[in-house]
Amino acid sequence: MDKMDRYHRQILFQPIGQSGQEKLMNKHVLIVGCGALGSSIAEMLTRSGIGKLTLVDRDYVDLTNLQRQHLFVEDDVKNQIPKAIAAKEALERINHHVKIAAHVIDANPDTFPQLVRDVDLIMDATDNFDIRFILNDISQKYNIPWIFGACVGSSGMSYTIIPKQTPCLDCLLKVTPMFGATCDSVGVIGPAVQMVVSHQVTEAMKLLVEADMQLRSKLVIFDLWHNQFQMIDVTRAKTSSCPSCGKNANYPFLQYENQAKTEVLCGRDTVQIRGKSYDFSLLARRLQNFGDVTENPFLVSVKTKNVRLVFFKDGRTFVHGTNSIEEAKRIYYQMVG
Amino acid sequence: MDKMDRYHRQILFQPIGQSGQEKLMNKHVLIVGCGALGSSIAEMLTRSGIGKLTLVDRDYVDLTNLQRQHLFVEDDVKNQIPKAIAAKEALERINHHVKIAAHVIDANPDTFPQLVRDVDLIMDATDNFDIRFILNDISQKYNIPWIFGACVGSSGMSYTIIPKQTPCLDCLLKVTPMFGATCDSVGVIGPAVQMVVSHQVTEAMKLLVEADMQLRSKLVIFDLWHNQFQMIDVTRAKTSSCPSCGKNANYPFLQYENQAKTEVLCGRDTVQIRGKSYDFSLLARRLQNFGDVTENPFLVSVKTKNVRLVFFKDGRTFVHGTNSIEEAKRIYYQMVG
Amino acid sequence: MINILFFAQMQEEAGKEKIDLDIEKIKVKDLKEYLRNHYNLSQINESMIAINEAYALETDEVKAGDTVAIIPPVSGG
Amino acid sequence: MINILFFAQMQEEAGKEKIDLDIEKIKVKDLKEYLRNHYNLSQINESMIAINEAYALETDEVKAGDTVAIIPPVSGG
Repeated sequence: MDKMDRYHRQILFQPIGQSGQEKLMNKHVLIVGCGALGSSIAEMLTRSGIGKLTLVDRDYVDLTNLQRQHLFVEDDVKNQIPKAIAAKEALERINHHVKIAAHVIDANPDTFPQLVRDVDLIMDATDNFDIRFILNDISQKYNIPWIFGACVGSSGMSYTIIPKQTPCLDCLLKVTPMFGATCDSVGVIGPAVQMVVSHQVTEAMKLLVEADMQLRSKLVIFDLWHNQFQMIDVTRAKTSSCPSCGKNANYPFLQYENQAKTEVLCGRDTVQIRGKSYDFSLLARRLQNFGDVTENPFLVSVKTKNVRLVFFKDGRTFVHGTNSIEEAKRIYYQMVG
Repeated sequence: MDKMDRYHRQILFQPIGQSGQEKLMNKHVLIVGCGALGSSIAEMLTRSGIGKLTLVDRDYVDLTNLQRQHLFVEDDVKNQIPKAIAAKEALERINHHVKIAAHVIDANPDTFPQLVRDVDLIMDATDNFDIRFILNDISQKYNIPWIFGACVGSSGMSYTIIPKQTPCLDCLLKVTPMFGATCDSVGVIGPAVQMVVSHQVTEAMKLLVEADMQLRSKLVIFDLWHNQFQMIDVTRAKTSSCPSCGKNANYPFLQYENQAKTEVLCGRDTVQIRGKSYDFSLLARRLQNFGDVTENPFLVSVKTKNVRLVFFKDGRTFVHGTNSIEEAKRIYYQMVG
Repeated sequence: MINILFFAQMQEEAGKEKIDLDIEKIKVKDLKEYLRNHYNLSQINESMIAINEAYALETDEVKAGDTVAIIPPVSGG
Repeated sequence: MINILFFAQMQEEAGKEKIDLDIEKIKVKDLKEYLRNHYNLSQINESMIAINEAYALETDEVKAGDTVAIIPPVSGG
């Protein structure tokens, strides 16, 4: 049976057709994050016959992931398989024609330049704003479009960012958010995830088959439980002085002094993260979602079943109870978003 | 680890919470059809921790399914596994707590009464209007809500039908459509499927956790490629004289004389289907999507790679090249929708 | 101007996904007739019509400024 | 009446997903101030504001009949 036969229903869709399918089969997409959004984006693109996928994720499959992360099964939890690896194996059973590179690493300004080599499009499937602002600068610097996606509760949003054309994430948000809501802080339902993915992947397909005229151009936001849906015209947000996409862009989030830095504190079963400095009253309120919080004028700490985090005024955080930088970052970003 | 831990992110979502999760774990959903919509509905409900699923589908996994039918892999195609069985096996690897009954049969007025026993909700994942009108009558007769869903190309729609409250399918459509567009006639892209599923499953969750106040009440329709989205108030469509949901309902689509009937013509490698009688010029035009069409005043015939179908004026159709009623119906409905 | 949106298979038949009609007002029934004649739409009779996101009856009137959705029978799944 | 829609985590903080404000007109900046004070919204300063599905600046004015979406930073994925 011909390789093209399997895509027959997609080729029948006139805006793709035979020529669109051939373009798709020669494109390379980087998916940053392989959790809820990432695994479903990867599945849809694999089924559609994308040429090559690069997956990057620093985490492994956990029991609480199964409620919404579609490629993973109970055995992956039992065997603690890294998400990028579990995803790659599942994807290869679905479509062996797709080339899949899986990296169990931290995507950051040091690793991104390698990851984006030969990449046509970057899909955002991350879970915190630190990485999204880095990704936003990488997109501008290397001139690769990226598709923002995020969800919590029954809400989600997506927006397609084309360097030199649309407003970028920095234009949209103006101030870097102190916290972003995460699935760990306020929960999430599966359909909200899949709806964000559907928006992201449709936009990806338009870019990959070079149907740019059909791009949505607006930011989409929805709330499935409360039946709200909006498409927001964000043209006005574009800022000519934007440090990420403006005329004199200097990509601030790729600069060393603006990055969260981590180090293992020897012999103390503790990782130190240097990040943003938080407003303590907001921080204390937020951390109550995760465990017992204590607070004094110098620090806020939260104790969960397995770890204790201590946040200092100067932006340092101790994650006690682990020697793994990957695990410390995972827990830290689950809490601060 | 506690069984509830795996649903932690869903319990965190306040409109579900602990009590919603417990309700969900005691509910039974029937999914009619296990293709693109059905397999993804089943996956989302299984991950969410539904109590029991009943799957019904008469078909087996085909190579062209893999582009959009999320539970299936290349091995299912190689081994020609029936869809309901392949789905059940995949779902059990995802969440062994969910009870899954899989039936490889034709859902019809004879088999439905057994299938809907103890069922709280019926999910439409079918691919033709004949079965949807039967399902609509079953829903009214047995007082079980159902959630309509359909997609082709980059478009899709969904609507939640509650017996005795909302307009039913018969109210909405007034005339039974001669043809419905199918993925086989005009193609489909994966995100359109997943978006319909997201709408259907959110509504299902609201019903199952008894948050009826949040139901959408409107018919949702979208086109992802062309960035259109509408929520249509259909209150006015409700018809008090409707034969399916009105005061004197007689469930016409459950009556013998209104059903498509099939029989194998002995020794002729042919199945006869008695269905609607078609407008020949429209039929001939439509069949051109599928193969070489010839026409005379008495019949229209279409020849594909493997079979030949002959449509007679009186509503009979011969499917030449098979002795299987299931296969004949599959091919027939792919063509007429 | 009346803004008409075609969904699903209607787009292929019409050759476009939306059109603007320079008409002041028209009954739904007559609009269907007009579209059938000008755009070769085989399923317009079986389609649901919505005016400004509300279900419309044959006798309803469409006015300039309205958005009309033409929703043909879709059965893929 | 101004119709305000809260998305995502804003709903839990506000205790509801939408409110109507009986105000004739108000600047976006002042609306944010009002919402922060009356609804205990910790992230209103970091939120995007849209008036009738268009991105709004701090100095824009909201008028009776407008729908305002409050879109907080969402980072789940």
